[in-house]
Amino acid sequence: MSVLDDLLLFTALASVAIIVLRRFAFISKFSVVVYVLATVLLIKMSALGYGGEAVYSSFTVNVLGQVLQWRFDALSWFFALITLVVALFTALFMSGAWGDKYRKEHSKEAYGLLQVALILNVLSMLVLLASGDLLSLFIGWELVSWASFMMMALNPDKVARKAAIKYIVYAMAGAMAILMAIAMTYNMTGSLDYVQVMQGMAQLNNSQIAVLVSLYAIGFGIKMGVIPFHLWQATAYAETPGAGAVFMGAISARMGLYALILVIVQIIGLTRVAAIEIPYTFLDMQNALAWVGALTTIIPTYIALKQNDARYLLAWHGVGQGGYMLLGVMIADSIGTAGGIMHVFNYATYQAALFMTVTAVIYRTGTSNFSKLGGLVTQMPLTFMVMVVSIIGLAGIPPMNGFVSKWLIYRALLLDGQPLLFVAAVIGTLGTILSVYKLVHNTFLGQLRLEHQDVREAPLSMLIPMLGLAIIIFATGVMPGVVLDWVAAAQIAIGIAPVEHNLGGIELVQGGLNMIWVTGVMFYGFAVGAIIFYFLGGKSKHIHQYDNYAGGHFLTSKVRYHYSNHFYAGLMHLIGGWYRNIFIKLEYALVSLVSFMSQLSENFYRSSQPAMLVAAIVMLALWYIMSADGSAPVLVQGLQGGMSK
Amino acid sequence: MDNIVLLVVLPLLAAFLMPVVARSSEVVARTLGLSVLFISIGIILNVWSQSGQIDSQAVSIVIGGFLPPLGINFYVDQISLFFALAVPVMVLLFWPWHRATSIREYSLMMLLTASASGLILSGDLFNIYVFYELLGIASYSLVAIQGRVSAVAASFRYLLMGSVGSVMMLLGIAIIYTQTGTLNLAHLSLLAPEKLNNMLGLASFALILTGMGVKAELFPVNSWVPEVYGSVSSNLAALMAGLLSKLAVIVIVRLLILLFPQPEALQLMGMLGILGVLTGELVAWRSRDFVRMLSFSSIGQLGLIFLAFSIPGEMGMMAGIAIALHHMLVKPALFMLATGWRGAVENLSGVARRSPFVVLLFIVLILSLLGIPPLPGFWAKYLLMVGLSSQDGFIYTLGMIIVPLAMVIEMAYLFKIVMIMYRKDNDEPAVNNSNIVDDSNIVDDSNIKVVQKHSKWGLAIAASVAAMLIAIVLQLQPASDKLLSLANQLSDRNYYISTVFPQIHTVRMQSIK
Amino acid sequence: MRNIAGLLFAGGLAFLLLVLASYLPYGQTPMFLGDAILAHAPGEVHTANIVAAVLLAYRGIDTLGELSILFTAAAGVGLILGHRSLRSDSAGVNGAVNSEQHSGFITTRAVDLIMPLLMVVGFYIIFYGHVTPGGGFQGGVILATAFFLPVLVRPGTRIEHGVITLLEGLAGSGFILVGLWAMFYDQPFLQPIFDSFLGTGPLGSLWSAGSLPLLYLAVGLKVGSELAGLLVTVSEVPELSETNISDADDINRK
Amino acid sequence: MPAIEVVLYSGAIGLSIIGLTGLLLLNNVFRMLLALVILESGVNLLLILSGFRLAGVAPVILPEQLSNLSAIVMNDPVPQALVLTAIVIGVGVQALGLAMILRIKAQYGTLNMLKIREQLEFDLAVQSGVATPVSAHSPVSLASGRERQLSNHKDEQ
Repeated sequence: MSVLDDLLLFTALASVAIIVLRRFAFISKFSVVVYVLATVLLIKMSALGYGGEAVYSSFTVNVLGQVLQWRFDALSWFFALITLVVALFTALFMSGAWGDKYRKEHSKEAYGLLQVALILNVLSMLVLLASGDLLSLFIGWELVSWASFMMMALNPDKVARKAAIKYIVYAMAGAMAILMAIAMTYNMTGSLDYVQVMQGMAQLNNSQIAVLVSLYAIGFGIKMGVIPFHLWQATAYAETPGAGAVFMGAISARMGLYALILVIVQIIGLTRVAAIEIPYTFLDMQNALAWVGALTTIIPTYIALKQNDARYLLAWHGVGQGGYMLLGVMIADSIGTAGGIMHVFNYATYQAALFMTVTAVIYRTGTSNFSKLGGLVTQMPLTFMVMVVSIIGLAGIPPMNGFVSKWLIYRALLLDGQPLLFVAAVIGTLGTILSVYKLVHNTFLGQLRLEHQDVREAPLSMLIPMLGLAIIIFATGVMPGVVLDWVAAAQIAIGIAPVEHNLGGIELVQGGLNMIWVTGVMFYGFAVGAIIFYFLGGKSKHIHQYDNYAGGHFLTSKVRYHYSNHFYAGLMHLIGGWYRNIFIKLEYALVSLVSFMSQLSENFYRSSQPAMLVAAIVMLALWYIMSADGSAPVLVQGLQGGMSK
Repeated sequence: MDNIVLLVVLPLLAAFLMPVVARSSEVVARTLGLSVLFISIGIILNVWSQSGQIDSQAVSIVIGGFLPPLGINFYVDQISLFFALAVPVMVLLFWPWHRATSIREYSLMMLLTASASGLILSGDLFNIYVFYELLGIASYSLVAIQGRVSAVAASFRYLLMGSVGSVMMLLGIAIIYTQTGTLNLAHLSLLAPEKLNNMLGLASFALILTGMGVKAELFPVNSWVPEVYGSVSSNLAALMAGLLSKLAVIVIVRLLILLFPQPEALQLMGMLGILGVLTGELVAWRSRDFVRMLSFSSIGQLGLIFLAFSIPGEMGMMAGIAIALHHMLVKPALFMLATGWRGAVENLSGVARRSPFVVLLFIVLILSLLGIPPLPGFWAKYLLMVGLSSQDGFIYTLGMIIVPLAMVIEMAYLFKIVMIMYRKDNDEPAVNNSNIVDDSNIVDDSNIKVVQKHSKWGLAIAASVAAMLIAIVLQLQPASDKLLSLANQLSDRNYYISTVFPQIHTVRMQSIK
Repeated sequence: MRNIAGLLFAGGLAFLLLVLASYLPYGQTPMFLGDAILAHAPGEVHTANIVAAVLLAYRGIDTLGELSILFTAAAGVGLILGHRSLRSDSAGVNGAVNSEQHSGFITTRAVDLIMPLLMVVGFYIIFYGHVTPGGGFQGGVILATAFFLPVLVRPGTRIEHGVITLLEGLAGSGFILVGLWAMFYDQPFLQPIFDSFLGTGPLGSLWSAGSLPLLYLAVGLKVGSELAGLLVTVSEVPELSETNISDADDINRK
Repeated sequence: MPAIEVVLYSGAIGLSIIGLTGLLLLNNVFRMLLALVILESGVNLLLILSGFRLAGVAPVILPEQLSNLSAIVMNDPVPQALVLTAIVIGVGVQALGLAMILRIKAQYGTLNMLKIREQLEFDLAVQSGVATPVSAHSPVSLASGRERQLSNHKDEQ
């Protein structure tokens, strides 16, 4: 029994226990304990994070000539760590006041099912991360898909249901692409074991690799929600019940990235991918994927800008941030890959924190609609603080951790000589900054609405995980080396030179980064500013929230200083709505096509004369067969025309 | 071993005697049929336990004391024994308890049993035709007596299609007979490379495929499926979709392996299979009625089976058997669930709240049907995909694209139902579908009968199927070994020939040649 | 549209089938099975009519299958036509009308006279099935005709189905029981039995061919009773509405 | 003897094609059943032709032939047995079809295949409680069919 066995077995047993005990009140505490223990088991494997040998599970299944096996390497360990930490914080978050309220509003059963969905998600993700060959990868992949579907389907609203259906259709399409790719891989390389497939890949020609890469990229890309498969994700995640959205938003889609790194970077190898030229373009396949990443950073981010609901805004951001990771990984040098992988960790922390703050706001006010919020900073200062820390991270501004990973990606783009991609990434970041401001402004700033006068700070049980995450965001921002250790180990595991780093940041000949220093300078700057301000006699004056003017008019209690509609009207006018509709229309066209085909087929099955079909098929089959035969008379040969093989 | 023949004979005897016995005692007549089914099961289990070698060794049973090819023989190998066991078991499971209209209906069920067993066991081409026709007529009759006149109309259309098909099959048999002068499958197989490996042989395959295809729900000759399944009781639909179609498929495959070695034959079947998958799933996506949806999904699944069997080599054979057996388990269970859910899917709104366990069962079944790992359906699909990708031809590449597409469509409509089931009661009005042309077509609510109660028996069947699926997951390794040996035995021509004509008979064989 | 498609398919099929037929050998087909049976049958089953040998001995289970098909069809017809919707109005109206539709004196008497003769002919053909061209099927059809003729000349006559049911059931099981009898002696099912009691006469005599005549008797009775049952069942269906059957073919063919 | 060969084969195939064409073009179900009979007899003719042997005689051994059996050329008895079986099978199918036609005529009041199909679709839709599929044919027939359907329902209950 290896530690991996312990971990998987423990999680599986815990799932069973939670399924059985889901209706009891103590389930929320129980699940927290479960995640703590699981994290402890994971930490027992922490040697992996510092370059240790892969841990194999002693459990294998022998089926259809395949040996299914499970193992953890540094990359899996890194992702598993994020998963378990996020799950732990989520469980903590939902164990207290939020859970009580959810239980009261819905039912004990509904809350229990949320816990079940959470543990099943964690379990399936661990199984996926532990996969040791392509078949077990696929099994884990499908388990993750269905666990996510279960989580999404827990919200009985119509919008949520539709989103869940849409998700699972997309996910199935992706899974089928992966299954096709796996079947082809098996026939091309004769095995599904990672090592043997890796060796087999060397013998394949470029067109085979191109087909495989496209299929894998489509399959994994759908889960990540990259362009053009981004339409399902935001609604689905946003409509997941509160705490569920925290977990899903933070980590679920990143499983796509894990599989992508594993298969395309580690097994196929980016050098092979880069060798494939896409005809009629200047791009090779690696660049094309990088561009997909870049577009994914831009388009969903600007869609996020248009959202009028905090949950949707965050969820759209989640899609966009996935683009950075793909972009980073696709740069393929040690800095870019490190940026991409590290961004997973950073993103998970601040996205979880942001969803928690939004959930806390919903908990207190009952809405996440921007038009009905505003000015909550006086009522919920700590939540506000957490949100500010998180959006600084999200926007990639020092000293939070988001800055480090984005800096790595930018740096890699510049060093790699990709100015266009760099510009694209910057445009994406710009959109991020604009939209996170919209988030914080419309939720916490401005004037408080009358109905929110007696809103209080979020309860302690919700604040603790939020603050904990905020501390992590800041700490890993100041000392990125902690995370970079794990990232470097993961890089070694996937066969890329590890990034050179120290506790404070990156060591680079062309100019490194030391966050301790940066932070020091920043705080020094703040201190200087404050000193100057107070020294020169600057006085702050406390002004009541309602005490402000707009356009020379005093704002009455009826007209609040708050405008969430047409928030960035000018910008919106500039970019217009053109980009979004393309994809929606594309999706619609696809559905219409299926519908049309289906109607055609249905008419076929309504033939009035049953024998007609028999006659038709006999004639066509005989024709096909006789035209294929060389000895048939000339007339039959002549008939074959379009039926030629 | 010889009493395998009783599997065919005893049900026939019971069928003949039941109306006679019923004149004096109805009860005895009813028990007669059931007891024969139990005896059949007993015989097979006895054979299985007695001769452990059946796992490795097939047996040819001579009827009438005339050695093949002169006489007719039954060929018993693993797969035919398995199906011969499945026949009485499934007939027993889907016995029409609830509608005791007439003793003759039970008689028809017994005839169905006999013909199904005969079809799978028979080793003679014309004998197969006879049993196929018996199966056909028994099923036309059973469909037609389901009460409403719509069942009669559906059955008549089925009869037209089926009998034109079987005439075509007879034509095919006639062509084969003119070419070879024999009817025994093993003997034909011996002669096939020499005599049937030409255009005439292929033409007869096309004719036989069309004829058998009617019952096997092959693509263009399956337009009876939605009409018939829609108008019969779920029990019968389960039996037909689950068992009878598979029997026809297995017979087609056996003929294909033994008589028609040409690649064109495989391609023809594969092409029709692909079209079946595509159209079946597409129409199912559109249908608003649960049973109709299941019928079209059944067409799609049968298309998959044909496609799988059209892949040359071991992988295709395994995939075909796996999908066929899996569908044989799952589809009847789904039809059993449909007993409670007849009617428009919109009416299922909120079912999950009333019967959560049943809906959970439904989800497990459809997950397996869709091929979600680690349920057994996945392994079948995986084999199919690997088999498809191992071949080069245009048809296999097309199949590679169509099959995943069809799976996505199937997922979409099945989970649309699940979501409707989990909807809150009456939280929105039933969606008017766009097909409604004018008011005259809108159906009165008074006619809509949605029985929201499942029979306990049907639920028990569905639950045991689900349990079986999970048991297979837990026993993957032995199951895959068994599948491999089944596939090997089914695809081995020479083994078939040497079983029917062991060394002792060669002397006589020479004299015939 | 449908007509065009139909003509197209039928025409195409005609052409293709003719091409296929041009490949078929005529008059010199390989006869592995036929030759072997011709050579072995006189010695093995002692029938002068070798078709009977094929039907009852070599391919006995085929014959059993076809008997079952007839039985199935009869059962199906009985059940379909036994439906309430066809029965409800038949009793009252029919009886009154039909008594007047009686056929004439000559026909009725002629049929009464012919019927026993037909019976005799039928049984003759059955009993000599293994010796002469003929047999259970042909004889059975004649028996059915003999049975049905009285019904034809006296429409509306109610026939008691019980006799037919009994006969078809017993004849069918008789066939099977003869087959099972062989299994008692550890022989395969349907093995012809040559026993001191059963036909040991020389080839071509009535008392030859072992248990095969028994089988043929069962076949004849079965076919006769099934066909008679079918005919009687159909004849009992009340007259349908006044519209002539061909009137319904008035679909607008444009 | 090429001439007779052509006549026999084209006769057999022509008979089947006449039957098939009838099946495809006719709308009257009773006539369709008759067409099926013709189709079957055409194929039966083809099947029995496969057992014909030039200068062959019927496979019945006459007492005077017993002495020199091997000298006689006989036709193949097997196809004859097969055709006998096939004919009986055909009779079964036809009887069943006829019974169905009678029942359909009694309750749908029509023998027209198109109307029967329409009515069937309508019935299936009514049973399952969904709207009928769009019909290419006039809604009038549907409406009248519906009335009939409802009256039938009353009968059956």
